[in-house]
Parts: sequence; structure tokens; C-alpha cells
Amino acid sequence: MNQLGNFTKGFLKENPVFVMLLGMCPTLGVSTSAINGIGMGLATTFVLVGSNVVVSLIKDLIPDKVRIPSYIVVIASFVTIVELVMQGFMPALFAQLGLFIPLIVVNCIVLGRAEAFASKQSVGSSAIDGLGMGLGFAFALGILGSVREVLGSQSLFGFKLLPGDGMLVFVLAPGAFIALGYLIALIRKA
Amino acid sequence: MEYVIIIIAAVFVNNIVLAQFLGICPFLGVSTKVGTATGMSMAVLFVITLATIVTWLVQTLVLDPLGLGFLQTITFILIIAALVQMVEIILKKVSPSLYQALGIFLPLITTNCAVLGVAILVVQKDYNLLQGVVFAVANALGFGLALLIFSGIREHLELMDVPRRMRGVPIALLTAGILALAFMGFAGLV
Amino acid sequence: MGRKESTIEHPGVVAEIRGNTISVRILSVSACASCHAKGACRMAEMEEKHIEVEHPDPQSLHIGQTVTLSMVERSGHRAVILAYALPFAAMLATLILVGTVSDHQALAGLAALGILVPYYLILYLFRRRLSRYSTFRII
Amino acid sequence: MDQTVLFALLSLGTLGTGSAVILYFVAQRFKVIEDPRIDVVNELLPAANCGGCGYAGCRNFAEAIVKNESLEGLNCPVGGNEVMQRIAAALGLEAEMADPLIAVVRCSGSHEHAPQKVKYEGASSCAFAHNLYAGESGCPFGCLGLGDCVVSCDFDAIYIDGSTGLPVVDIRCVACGACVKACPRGIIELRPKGKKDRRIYVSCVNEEKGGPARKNCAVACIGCGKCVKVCAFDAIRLENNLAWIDPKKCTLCRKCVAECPTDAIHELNFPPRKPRGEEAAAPETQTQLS
Amino acid sequence: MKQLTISGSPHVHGQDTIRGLMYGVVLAMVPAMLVSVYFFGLDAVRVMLISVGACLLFEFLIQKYLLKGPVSITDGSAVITGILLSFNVPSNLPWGILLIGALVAIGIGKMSFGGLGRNIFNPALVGRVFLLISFPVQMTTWPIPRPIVAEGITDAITGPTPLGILKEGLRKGESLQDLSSQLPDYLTTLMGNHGGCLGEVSAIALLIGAAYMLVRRIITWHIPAAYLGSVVLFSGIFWLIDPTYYADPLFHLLTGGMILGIFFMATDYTTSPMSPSAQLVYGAGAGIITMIIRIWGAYPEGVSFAILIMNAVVPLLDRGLKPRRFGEAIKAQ
Amino acid sequence: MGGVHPPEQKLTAGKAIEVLPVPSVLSIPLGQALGAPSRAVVAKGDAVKAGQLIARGEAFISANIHSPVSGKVLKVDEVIDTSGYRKPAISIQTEGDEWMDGIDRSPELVRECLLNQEAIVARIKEMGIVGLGGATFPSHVKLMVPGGKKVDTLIINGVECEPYLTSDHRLMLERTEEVLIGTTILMKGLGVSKALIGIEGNKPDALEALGRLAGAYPGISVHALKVKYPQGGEKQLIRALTGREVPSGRLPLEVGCVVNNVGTAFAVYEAVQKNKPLVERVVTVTGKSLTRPGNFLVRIGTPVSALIEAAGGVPESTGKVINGGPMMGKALTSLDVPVVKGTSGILLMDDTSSARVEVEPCIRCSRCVSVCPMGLEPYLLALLSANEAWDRVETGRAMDCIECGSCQYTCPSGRPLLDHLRLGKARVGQIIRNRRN
Amino acid sequence: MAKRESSFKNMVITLLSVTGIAALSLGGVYNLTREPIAEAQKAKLQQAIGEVLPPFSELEEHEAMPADGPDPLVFYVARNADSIVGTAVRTYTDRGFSGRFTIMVGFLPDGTIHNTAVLEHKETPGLGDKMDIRKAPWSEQFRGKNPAEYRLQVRKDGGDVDAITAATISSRAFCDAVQRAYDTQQQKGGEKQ
Ligand SMILES: Cc1cc2nc3c(=O)[nH]c(=O)nc-3n(C[C@H](O)[C@H](O)[C@H](O)COP(=O)(O)O)c2cc1C
Ligand SMILES: Cc1cc2nc3c(=O)[nH]c(=O)nc-3n(C[C@H](O)[C@H](O)[C@H](O)COP(=O)(O)O)c2cc1C
Ligand SMILES: Cc1cc2nc3c(=O)[nH]c(=O)nc-3n(C[C@H](O)[C@H](O)[C@H](O)COP(=O)(O)O)c2cc1C
Ligand SMILES: Cc1cc2nc3c(=O)[nH]c(=O)nc-3n(C[C@H](O)[C@H](O)[C@H](O)CO)c2cc1C
Ligand code: SF4
Ligand code: SF4
Ligand code: SF4
Ligand code: SF4
Ligand code: FES
Repeated sequence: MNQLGNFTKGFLKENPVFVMLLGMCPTLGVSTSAINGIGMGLATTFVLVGSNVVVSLIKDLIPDKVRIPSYIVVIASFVTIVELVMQGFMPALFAQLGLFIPLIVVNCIVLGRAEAFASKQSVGSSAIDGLGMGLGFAFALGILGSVREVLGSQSLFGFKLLPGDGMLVFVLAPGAFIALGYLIALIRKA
Repeated sequence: MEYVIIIIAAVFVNNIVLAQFLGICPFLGVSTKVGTATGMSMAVLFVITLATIVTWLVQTLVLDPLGLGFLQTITFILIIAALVQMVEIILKKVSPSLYQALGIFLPLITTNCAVLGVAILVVQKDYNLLQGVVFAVANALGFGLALLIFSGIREHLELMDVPRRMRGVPIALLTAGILALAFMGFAGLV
Repeated sequence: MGRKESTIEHPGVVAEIRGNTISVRILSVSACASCHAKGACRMAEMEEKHIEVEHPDPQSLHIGQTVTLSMVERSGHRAVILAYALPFAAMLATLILVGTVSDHQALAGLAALGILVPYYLILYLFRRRLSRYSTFRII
Repeated sequence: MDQTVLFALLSLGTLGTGSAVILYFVAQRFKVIEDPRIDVVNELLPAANCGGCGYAGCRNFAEAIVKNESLEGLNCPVGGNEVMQRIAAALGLEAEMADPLIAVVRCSGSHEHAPQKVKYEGASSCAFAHNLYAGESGCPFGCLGLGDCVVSCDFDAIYIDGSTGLPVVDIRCVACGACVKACPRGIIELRPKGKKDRRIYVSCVNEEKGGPARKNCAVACIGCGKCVKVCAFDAIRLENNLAWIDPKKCTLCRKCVAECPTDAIHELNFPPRKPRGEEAAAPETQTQLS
Repeated sequence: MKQLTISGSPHVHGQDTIRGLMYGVVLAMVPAMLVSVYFFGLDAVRVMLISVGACLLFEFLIQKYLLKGPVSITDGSAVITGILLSFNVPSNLPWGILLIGALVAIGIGKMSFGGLGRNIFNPALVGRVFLLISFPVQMTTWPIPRPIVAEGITDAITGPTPLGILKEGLRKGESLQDLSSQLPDYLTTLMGNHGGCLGEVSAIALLIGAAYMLVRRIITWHIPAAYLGSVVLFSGIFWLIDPTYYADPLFHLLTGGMILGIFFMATDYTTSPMSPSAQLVYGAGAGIITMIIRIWGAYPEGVSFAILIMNAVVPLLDRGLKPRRFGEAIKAQ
Repeated sequence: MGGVHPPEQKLTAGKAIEVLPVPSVLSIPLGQALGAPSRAVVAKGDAVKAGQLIARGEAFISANIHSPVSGKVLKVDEVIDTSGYRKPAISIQTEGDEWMDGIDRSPELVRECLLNQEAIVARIKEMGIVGLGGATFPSHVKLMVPGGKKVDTLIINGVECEPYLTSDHRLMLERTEEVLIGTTILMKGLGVSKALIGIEGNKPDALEALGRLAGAYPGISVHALKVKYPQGGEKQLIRALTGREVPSGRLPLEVGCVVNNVGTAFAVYEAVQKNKPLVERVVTVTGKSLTRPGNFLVRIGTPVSALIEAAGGVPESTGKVINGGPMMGKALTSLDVPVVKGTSGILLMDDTSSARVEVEPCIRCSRCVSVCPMGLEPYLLALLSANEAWDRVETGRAMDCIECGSCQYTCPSGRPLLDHLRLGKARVGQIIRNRRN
Repeated sequence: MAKRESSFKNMVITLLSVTGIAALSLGGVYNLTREPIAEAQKAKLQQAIGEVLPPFSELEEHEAMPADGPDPLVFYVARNADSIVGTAVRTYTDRGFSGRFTIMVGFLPDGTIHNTAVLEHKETPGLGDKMDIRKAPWSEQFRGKNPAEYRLQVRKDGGDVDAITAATISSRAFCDAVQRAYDTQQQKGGEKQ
């Protein structure tokens, strides 16, 4: 597969959320607004790219049997970096995303990519793969966040589209499930 | 009374799956057989409790005194991963037949975000150990409750003519959404 | 007529035949792996386990053959209770007991972890008794 | 060095070693890495999960292929030779060329040929109707027309023709065999597709004697044996009053088709017949023979 | 003689049909509909018409254009959903919100699962709770009933429901005795002259319908009895413990759509369990959850949530509580 | 538990039993009794007398068949049976009416039975008596109580809960004493001292007739039962009369009972006291548009068409001809099929009254669950069967279903529940058999 | 390069080095971000104090136990030169819909409320969170009111405060928090402890 394909497949064809149904927890948890969704997506992208690069750099140094723990350490390090940096420089967003930032560690997309892709490919394509997947994730979260924001508070990226309150359900937990359910039904090939 | 409140809050009002969006993957993944779901809930109960005790000890005895709070994510994930594996090894050593029966009966228990999430939440909420464990147990029970209810629904839906597009994950998410809607009735209980 | 009980079934591959004892390799997958995306998300969560099964007619099997193992659901539940529910109860009880008696949280925590050692030791002593419970069949 | 960094180093180092030890023991025993070739093969398979290969799903089939280390006797009917060849190439194995098959409905008891004598009401299930009674035309072997085969087909390749009441197989058929299993009367058979899709087969499964068979259906095989006699290639077998053409021996010469007094033998996709007497010299027959 | 027909036995069929049962339920709701029109005037008619019309329309559109299957809007189930949805909203609800409610009830609650008989949750309640959480203001602004004969049609004034008064008052620390002057008496709640949804106001009209359904055997006694019993028991115990803080059972029964829920919504075939024992557990569970929400929850009334929660448990109940099998009780001698 | 109450429609309850003239050609299927088909002992061209053994039941569960008429064997071949499939049968051309020696055809009552237990069973076996309540189970097998089992009660099934059918009712009225004597013989054959006769409350005349005479027969008592379908089902009847429940998958023997139909009791009387094999039976021919519905004494092997002819011919509006009652009977594909030992009635139904209602989705109304006399969940079993989840069909105890049809009768959605259940039972039965081997 | 073999030694070494490197780099990042994080936290507080008080030059901080609460309130006394401009009180309530929330209330020396700001809360988005000025103008009504004559209760309870629609509980709790701040300020707010 060419590099461009590696990059774009994450958006629709292999979208981690809509098609592969990975990382459901953060998807549902932080998509209360478009901004939150995209913020989370970008944080994940950073971890993905970083860990993909490092993993593909050190892949030959790691004995098979400690592969997974080593990868976990690598990923957890990047997550911690994101945590610290966000806490320092984006405290508001960090407060919004809360628990889900440390939970990037267990997001299957991240480990899955490290394990399935980066551990076999070159640094360059691993980075691109990570970027593609990460942005695909961000894209999905952004869409879900937008839908929930528009329906839930009649605004988008914080701008009020219509006066009034919107359907509160979509800001709350049930709306997350319902909106994602219909989005997946819409996007999947029936 | 304090514990009762923690339990009611975690099981009903802020159900870990339906309101906090943790452990969605196993929730959507395993929950098609009622028998398996109960077994799985039991296993998760044990693992979450064990992980909470260990991580609490590490946090209060090691990380906090040394000012290493920022290493929380990375240490917790490593500890939990190792713990889960250790339980497996011990079980295998202790009783191969038990271990075999579990192998057929249950999917593997993994370090999913529910386990890590609860461990982190316990620290975030400044609980002492007993509170923390009660909180963890309550969350595990909430997880089990959601899993059990849901496995019943899924088993039932499997026999129904759900429209093609909605089959599988979309209808599961939708059902989870309505369930979350129903659980909002418990709002304000604590 | 024997009433049929609910059973759990699991595919496996015959790995070894020793007399009437057949060793079957099964692949145990993680909870999330039962979702269809496991191809993309295949972390450590796959393990091979060997299950020993008695078979009356080992000649009918050959190594590498795909077979289905079946187990009565009830023995699955019993295994869960022994492996998880009881140690959980022991842990919780110790924690509460030591916690209230000594008022020292860390101690209580360590004691709760410590109780698992004797528990599993006891389980170990009874392993022969336990092996009677879980019986598998090849179907 | 900063104290925090030192502590971090110490505690994480301990932890790392700790997990290394644990994982060492874990790995010793049972950590497996799935054979990556399974994935490769799985990717090549059509993901229809129809079970036509004899395995529970595509992935199981992929496992079987990789484990088997040979493609002998393994075939994915959906992907056909093309896919098997690609798999062979990927694994460095030899692919067996299988004749492509297709489902053939061996009943011609349409409303016209086998008039309806009674009317059926009830569950739309051939399996149930088969247990209940002989069928609307009275033929106890013929198609019940309730479409169990249609339901079983994952490829929408078989449908009931409203005017005849009989199932029709179209080109989407991948010969997965689901309908063969579904039909309670064993009417459907997987037969070689044949060159240019040409096929000759006995379109009847009635094992009654001539009289009773004829009574219910004008185009039933009556077991008269004329086709057996006329076949020069010994391709036709007569058992239980029913003729069956062995596709391995049949050369598509079409002699039997003309001979059958009840038109029970069907030919498909042949050019219109030349006047009698010339067919032996027909070029198709020649190529088939060689 | 014409052609013979063949089929498996039995060769005869009883009287019941889906339509017969569904329109029976509709008929049972007529008294309550009339009372609601009496109290809320044209507004009630408007809400009911929009709700039923929208439910039918959405069901039609979805069946025809999304599912591309047969259209079965005449079977009466969507009519019931429409009426019950309108019974569960205040009479002054804006039409836009009502449309959303109908879309949610039919689209999310029913058709997404495949339509009649396949849904897990009570469609009307899905719509209702969705609205309640989405539009808390509009959904909790209750016009005071003003019998049309008395006043003619004017803009209604709004006021709280009896349960609302109770919850608010208790929160402020007032005792029931303090509140009793604000609360309607039993006769008023029975007749329906107090604030609330269309269908929760007149207990007597609903009871007439319920009696009709029981007599015609459209519903059986199990669910209502268990529901009623557990509510009475639960609220009774607390009432006996502290009558200044906990309202009496009769008050709970006659307010907050309890009668509507017990007889018309908890009994929905599709979303309730099958065996009598499971039905008893289901009813009792719904009663207990209702009372828990009423007494300790944020919402003054809990019927909708309780029924939805029990709906979710129905598959488990069906699985665990089987009908008594012949030959099971008495072991082989 | 459970049950429905379909309109009774006992049109022929007041019609006395008529003797149907002997037809010229009869065909007697070899597989009339439950169990293995009998083997023909005559060949084409043989001359036979009425009452002569023409096929022998050789398996353990199998029954002898006797010629119902005198005449010549036309062929031993296949005929279309009730379902349209071909089954082996003996065809006989009637010639005269000559009976085997020793058969007493006089109406005279013979009260005293001199045979001992073994001889009774042997006689019943020899005479080819099978249960006439519908299942045609060879009666002698029921009398041979396996060692270790203890039977204390004989139950005589005079319930006749199927709508329309009245043959048992007429038999109880017109052959009251014979039925009672038959019962006494069955008691002796079984070695029990107690017999309970169960009759639905809607047949007061039969209750009265039997009740009046029963006093003279020690051990026999007559009981009125609640009118509901399927009160006559063996297990339901046992419970109604004794309070005992036959455990799932077991025989009535398990609770010390044996159930026989009143027709069987009458046939036993004739076999033991009059040496007469089972060659004729009472058949109700009924239907709302029939001009002459009635109860007929018919030779086994008589074509159904002849029977209907006697009842006034097939009305134009007929849509369905049913062998048996409307709840459990089998629809016929052709009127040429013969009356067999198990034929209790021939019911002609109009298109409209027998047409199935439109099938709609199950609305989970739970009516089927509440009417199922066996406490099953028909909606679920049917759904599982349609989804081919055979293991769950089995654990749901589909095999307990007595195929009474109450569930399908009552289902407002018109679901073909019993159709699916039958299929499920067939498949599960197969699976169980395979597992045994 | 060939994969390294999974010997025990190799594994320990690998994991040690991986964790070691991780620890080193994380320690590094932590040291780098320690400052900004502390800054950010302080800034949030500063901003809140700035919002609720008129401009000032010095700030002084002390704590005091309220009469009716489990935890102390924090007082930030703001001065310009020597005159007190006002006092910001970090107060809380446990009667929120989802438990405790903390707000900052600024009082002018005469006890008039200058402004309020929400610090942390878990109230329902779209309902209770309207008490946050960034979400809705609801809390503007407190500006310039003196709790001495202004009854800090929602109208439903006979006070002067208009409740947030459908979030009376949050509104009530908000009043509770402000009242607690006012009471404590009146009793012991002025003096240091
Ligand atoms: C395999 C088999 C064996 C039976 N054995 C006996 C028996 O030993 N004794 C007996 O009284 N009935 C026996 N029965 C008869 C049943 O109890 C029952 O009377 C018969 O199946 C007809 O019942 P029905 O008309 O209610 O369907 C047997 C039935 C079957 C199918
Ligand atoms: C649903 C159902 C209804 C039945 N109704 C009757 C009935 O009304 N009268 C009767 O004699 N047998 C009836 N039977 C048959 C009895 O179960 C039983 O087989 C019979 O009485 C045994 O007697 P037999 O062997 O003499 O036929 C019914 C069976 C079933 C399954
Ligand atoms: C999911 C949910 C969230 C809620 N969130 C709040 C909240 O944040 N603040 C609040 O005061 N009430 C909240 N409520 C409570 C109700 O809106 C309650 O009826 C209301 O506070 C009191 O009614 P009123 O304000 O209309 O008088 C919530 C209720 C639910 C079900
Ligand atoms: C007794 C009875 C009660 C019903 N109750 C409801 C109800 O509460 N809400 C509703 O949407 N439909 C109700 N229906 C209609 C219908 O069953 C329901 O929409 C199904 O859930 C649709 O599958 C009821 C029907 C009956 C017969
Ligand atoms: S027609 Fe039959 S063989 Fe062909 S694809 Fe369909 S099910 Fe398979
Ligand atoms: S071919 Fe077989 S399965 Fe298909 S409709 Fe005919 S009888 Fe049914
Ligand atoms: S399931 Fe069987 S026994 Fe039960 S009602 Fe239906 S047919 Fe009768
Ligand atoms: S009677 Fe019919 S509609 Fe009712 S539950 Fe049974 S199958 Fe479903
Ligand atoms: S993302 Fe939470 S469990 Fe998988």
C-alpha cells in the first residue's frame, strides 16, 4: 500500500471508530462537543505517532517475549508526556478530557497499531500510519462531537447556531450512545 | 452510610458503563451470553478489587512520598498488566483443571480501561483504602449489572429481525443509550 | 433420557494424543477480541491453552484435527466461583477486618493481598478434588 | 541528577524488572504469536463466511490452510481458483484446480407440468411441509416451492420464479452448498459449471415408477432407461427408477436430451439445435471430446 | 368441491387478533381522553391529534422508505403509542417538541429494533423520557385544568403537579401537614382536577378503561397487581414510619401517572415478560423502583423510568423465570 | 394449567351410530399402528375371510391386522396415505360377507370373562387392538407392565375434547355395558382393581348412562371433568383424575396409570369376549355444510369418499377435509385414502372457517404461554426453531409438546407456532437419536 | 538485524533499559512542565479572584471554618495600598445536584457582592452548569446585592433569587454557598487567624 493510502485509509475505509469500532470509551466519553472530540483526537494522534516511531525504531532490539510490556512502557511514556504538557499549557481542555487522557494507554488503537503495524514497518510509514489513524480517530470524534454539540446545545465549536438550549440528551450520556449508534449504522455498508 | 452512598452512586447513578463510559469494549464484546456475562463480571470484580488495592498501596506508599505522582499512568498500567498475568499463572499452577474450565468458559480478562480507570479514580477522589475498595467493588458491580442486563437483551435481540443496518453494534449502542436514559431516573438519589 | 444441560462450546485443535488422553489446543481471546476488529487490535490478548480431554476412541482423531470442546455451563460457573469469587470475598473480608481492627490502611491492604497466598495454597492442596468437576467432551 | 528523576528511575526500573520476571514465566508457557500467515490468507479470502469450504468461517479456513501446509482438498468455492491460486502463491504452495461448480435445481414440476392438486397453508418452510405432506402437485419428491433454499443462500443467487413456482439459480451462485443442505428433498445438486456454462442434467429426482410419477408431473423421469442406452459414454446411471448423468463422463453430446420421452433431461446454454443428423459433427462436441 | 387445502393442525383459530386487541386498548383509553379534553380543552385535542398523527406518519415513512418493507400502520400499535405519548406530556407542549417525541418513540424506540413486537423498551416511554430530559422546562410546565364548560377556552395558567408540590415542599423541609393545604384531596385526584399530563390527571377514567381491559382479558392481573401491591406496601411502610414526611399509599397511587403506568404501560405485551411468575417480579420491581425514585430521587415521579428499567430486565426475567412446566412440581414417585 | 375452549360444534352428538355398507374395494395400510409397520402374510390373489389375519405385527411395538371383509387380495402394493406419500398397503376386493369361524357378531352381552391375565393380553395382541384415542398405540404393550413398575389405576378416556367429534360419546351411550365390561377386562389384564372413567361435563347423558351402570362393576368410577381442551390429553387427564403429574419425557406408568380410550375398551370387549379382531370402528363424519352428518360404524380400509357419500356427499364449499378433529386432525390431500384404526372422525370444513389468519410478528402477548397445557413457551420454541437453534429448542423442552395446538389456536398474530414446533421436535428427535448411537 | 533472542537476561536488560529511558525522559518532561503546571493552577485562581473583585495590588490569604460546614473556606483579602478593596472567598456547598461544587465570591468591604465565579462543579451540562457565567448570564443577578437585605434564596423558597429553569437544586446550592461565604466573612472573615 502506498504512503498516501496508508494515510487516508484511517479516515473512512478503516476509520478506527466508525468501521473498526475501536476506542469506544474515549469516543463516547469526550465527544460532548466538537472541540473536546478533536482535542482528544489530537492528543491520541500525538501518542500514536510518537509511539509508532519509537516502536519501529526499537523493534529489532526487543526480544519477542517482552514486546508487549516494552510497547506499553513506550506508549505510557508518551501518554504521560501529553498529560503533563496539557496540564501545563491547556489546563481547560485537560480538565474537560479528564480521566480519558491517561486512558489513552489502554486504547486499543494505540497498542493495536504499535503491535500490528509499527513493529513490522519502517519508521517513515509507521509515522504516517500513526498520523493517518490518529487523524481518523480525531475526525470521527470531531464528527460525533459536532453532532452532539449541534443537537445538544445548538452550537458548533462553541458558536451558537440557534438560540435556545437544544436537546439536552445529546450532551448527556444517553445521547452519546444513541448518536454513535446511528452514525455507525449510517456509515457502515449495509 | 457513606459506603452505601458510594455504592448507590457507582452502581446506579454514575454507572461505570452507562454514565462514565468505561469498559465499553467488553460491554459490547462479551455480552451476548448471559452465562458468560455473569462469569465475566465475577472475574472483573476480582481483578478490579485486586488492582485497586495494589495501585492504592503503590500510590500512597511509593509515588506520593517520592513526589512521583506524574508516573501514575505508567506505573499503574504496568502493575495492572502484570497482575492480570500473574493471576493466570497462579491459577494454572494451582489447579490446571480450574484453569482449563475458565479457558473455555471466559474470554481473557484484560487490562481494559475499566480497571485502569477505577484505579485512577480512586486516587483522584482521595479515597482511603477502604473507601477506594468499596468504590471499586461498587463500580465492578455496576459493570456486572450493565453487562448482565445487556447480555439478556442481546441474547433476545439475536432472535429478532433487527433491520440489517442496525444489526450488531448500532443496535447495541442504541439499547445502551436507552438504558442510560432509563438510569437517569436514578439521578439525585445521592 | 438424559436431560440436556446448557453447554459452552469452544473450538480447538488436537495437539497430542496420549492413550485415551487427548490434549487439545484452544485459543483463548480477550473480551474485546470477540469484537470483529481483532485483526486490527491484536495485542497480547490471545493465549494458547491446552486442555486435556479423555476420549473413548482416540483412533478416530488425528493431530491437527479441528474439534469442538464442550463443557457444561455449570462447571464454568463453579470454576469462576473458586477462581475469582471466593478469593475476592476473602480479600474483602480481610481488608475490612484488619482495617477496622488495626486502623492502619496500608497494613489492611497488605493483609488483604496476603490472604490470597493461603487461599491459593488451599486450592492447590485440593487440586485433585477440583479436577473432578471440570469435564470436557469432544463433540 | 535531579532527585525526582532518580526516584523515577529507581521505581520504574524495579517495576520493569518485576514485569520482566513475571512475563518471562508467562511467556515460557503459553504466550503464542498467531502464525502471521493466517492473517495473510484471511485477507485473501472473500470474507463471505458462508461455510462453503467446510469450515465455520473464512478465518477458520485460513487457519486450516496454514496448518495444513498444503492446499490439497481445500477449496474456497466463493473465491474459486483465482483466490486459491493467490493463496498458493502467497504460501508458496501448489493450488489444486477445481472445476467451478454451480447449484442445479433438479425439478421441473412447474405449475404447468405438475398442476397443483391441493393448496398448502402454514409456515413457509419446505422442511415443515416435507414432514407434513407430499406437496401441492402430489409428487412426493418434487420441489415444495417454499424457498428454504432461497433463505439459506447468502449470495442472493437463488430465487423462486413466480410463474413456475420453482427456484432458479443465477450467476451469482458461488456453489457454497448451503441450499443443497437446506433442501429437505435433496433436489439441488452442485454440478460443474461446464464450458461456456453448458450443462446437461436430469431435472427430476422422482424415484417412483413411471406410472405414478407421470400421474403427478408431465416431465418426470420415468426411469425408462432410453437415455442410458443412447449414451455412448456410459455417463448415465439408472437407479430407483431415476436417471443421473455423471458430469465427469458426460461429453455434452446432447443425444440423451433428444431421446427422453418426458423431456426430463435439460440442456442449458447450448446454441439452438441444428437439424437432426448433424449434431455428431457439431464443432462444440468436437472440442468437448478432445 | 374446490381444491383441498392442507396445513398442519390446528385447523381452527381463536377470536383474538392483533387489531382486535390493540383497538381494545384504544377503546379503553377513550374515557381518559374525554376527561382530558374536558379539563384541558382544545389543547388536549391538539396534543393528541399531533401525537397520534405523527406516530402514524413516522411509522409509515420508516416502514415504506427506510425499511422498504410492508406497511402496517393500521394494526393499531402506533395509535396506542401516539395516545400514550400525548397522555404523558403537558397539554401546552409546543408541537415541535411533540414531533420530536413521536419521532423518538417510533424511530428510536420501535422501528430501529424492527418494529412491532421486537422492541425492548416501551416506545411511548422512550419518547417521553427523551423529551423529559431534553426539554425539562417545557416538559414540566403544567397547565392547571380548567373545565371547558366552566371557563371556555383561555390561556391556561400553569402550576405544579401534586407530586411536584410534595417533592418541593419536602425539600424545603416542610412537613406533609404543612403541605396538605396545597395538595388536592383524594376526590380531586380521582376525578382529575389537578395539574399534570393529559393522561395522569383522572384516575377514575383510567380505572374504567383498566377494568374494561381486564374484563375483556386484553391484559391479565399479574403485572398490575404486583405493581400496585409493591407500591402500596413500600409507600405504606414508610408512611407508617413517618406520616409527616412520607405520603400515604393512596396519594401515591392516584398521582403522577401511576394508574396510567400500571395498567396501560407496564402491561405492554412486547416489553413485559411472558410467564406469570416473571410478570409478578416485573411488576413488583417496577413498583419498588418507582417508589425509590419518588422518595429519594431528583424526579418527583418515577413511573416512566421504573418501567423502562424493568423493560431492560425483561429478557433476563424471561430467561430465569419460566412458566411452571408440567410434570416438574411432583417428582417421579 | 393452560388450555383453551374452542366452540364445541358437536353437531352429531344426537345421531345414533349407523352401520355403513361395505364398499367393494378396500385398501388396508400396513402401518396403521404406532411403531413398526406390520408384515403382510397374504399375497395377491389370495382369498380372505373377514377377520382373517392378513398382516402380522412382528416388532415389539407393532400390531396385527385382520381383513375387514371377505374377498380377494387385489394387490400388496403402495397406496397414497393421508399425507400424500405412498405407503405399503393390502387392497382387497369384497366378495360376500363371510367371517372367520369363532367370531361372535351377535349383539348379545357376554359379561363374564374367563381368561386369565396373560390370556387377555395375548388375545388383545392377537386381535390387533390398538389405542383408538388417536395415537394407535398397540394396546397389549400398554398392558405389559415392565418389572419394577407398579400400576394401580386404569383410566378410561371418555373426554372427547376435540370439537365436532362424537364417536366416543355415541359409543358410551349406545354400548355402555360393553365399554364397562371392556374396562373390567382391561383392569384384569393390567392387574389393577381401580378404574376411573373421565368424561367432560358437556356430555351429561354419557355421564349419566355410565354412572348408572358403573355401580355394578366393582372398582370403576365415573368422573365429570371441566370442559376444556385438551382435557383428554393423557397427561392432563391423569392429573385431572388423580392429581399426579407424569414427569417430563416419561410414560404414565411412572405414576402408576395406564390410559385407554373408551373405543379401545369397547374393542377389547369385542376381542376378548367375542373373539372379534379390530376390523371396524365408529367414525364421526361431520361438518357444518354436510347434509347428513352422523356417526358410522365403518370397516377399516373403507375409502373416506364412501364415508362422505353416506353423509350426503362433499358440499361445494368444502376447503379442507380433516382426518380427526379440528385441533389435532390431519388435513387430507385426497379423498381416496382409507379409514384406518386411528380415524375417529372425518371433518369437512369450509374455506373460510379453516383458513389460516394472516401471519404477523409475535407481539409477545404471552397468550400461547398461558394456554400451553405443558407449561412450555411456544413463542420462544417456535422462534428458536425458525432460527435453527436446535440445542435451545431441546433445552426448552420442545419434546414435551403434545402438539395439542392450543398455542397456535390462541395466537392473535396467527403465528404458525405448532408448524415450527413440529419441525423443531423432528430435528431434536433426530439429534437425540444420533446422540444415543 | 536479527531479532534478539528471548533469553531471561535479554528480557530483563531490555525492560530495564526501556523503563530506564522512559523514567529519564519523563523525569525530564516533568521538570520542564512543573513550572507551567503550577503556573496554570495559580493562574486559574488568580483569574477567578480578579473576576470577583475590583482591581487590587496585594493579596493576603487565610482560612476560616464556617459555622455549618465540614471544611474551611479560604479568604483572599485584597488591598490597594493600605485600604481593603474587598475579600474573595473560596466557598463551597454540598447541596449541589451532583455533590459538592466550589465557587469564588467577591465581597466589597461593606458586604456587597461584587461578583461570583464558579471554580469546580459536576452539575449537569445544560442544566446546572448555567450558574457558570461562561455558560449563561444567570449569576449576574448577584452583582451588587448585599446579603444583609437581599434574601439569598430562590423565589420558590421565598427568596429574591430567580432560579435557573429546571435547575432549582443547583440554584439553591449556589445560594447556600454564597450565604456560607457571607456568614463566615461577617463572623471571622475580616480578621486573620
Ligand atoms: C416408545 C413408547 C413406549 C411406550 N410404552 C408404553 C408402556 O410400556 N406402557 C404404557 O402404558 N404406554 C406406553 N406407551 C404409550 C403412551 O403412554 C401413550 O399412551 C401413547 O403414546 C399414546 O398417547 P396419546 O394418545 O396421548 O398421544 C408407549 C409409547 C411409546 C411412544
Ligand atoms: C391434545 C390431546 C388431546 C386428546 N384428546 C383425547 C380425547 O379427547 N379422547 C381420547 O380418548 N383421547 C385423547 N387423546 C389421546 C390420549 O392422550 C391417549 O393417548 C389415549 O386416551 C390413550 O388411549 P388409547 O391408547 O386407548 O388410544 C388426546 C391426546 C392429545 C395429545
Ligand atoms: C440527568 C439530570 C440532570 C439534572 N441536573 C440537574 C442540575 O444540574 N441541577 C439541578 O438543579 N437539577 C438537575 N436535575 C434535576 C431536575 O431538573 C429537577 O427536576 C429540578 O432541579 C427541580 O425542578 P425545577 O428546577 O424545575 O423546579 C437533573 C435531573 C436529571 C434527570
Ligand atoms: C395492553 C397494551 C399496552 C400497550 N402499551 C403501550 C405503551 O405503553 N406504549 C406504547 O408505545 N405502546 C403500547 N402498546 C402498543 C404496542 O404493543 C407497542 O407499541 C409495542 O411495544 C410495539 O412493538 C400497548 C399495547 C397493548 C396491547
Ligand atoms: S445458490 Fe446455493 S450453492 Fe449457490 S450460492 Fe446460493 S446457497 Fe450457495
Ligand atoms: S428446491 Fe428444495 S428447498 Fe428449494 S424450494 Fe424446492 S423444496 Fe424448497
Ligand atoms: S406448545 Fe405444544 S403442548 Fe404447548 S400449547 Fe403448543 S401444541 Fe400444545
Ligand atoms: S400468542 Fe402469538 S403473539 Fe402472543 S406471544 Fe404467543 S406467539 Fe407471540
Ligand atoms: S476503550 Fe474502554 S474498554 Fe476498550
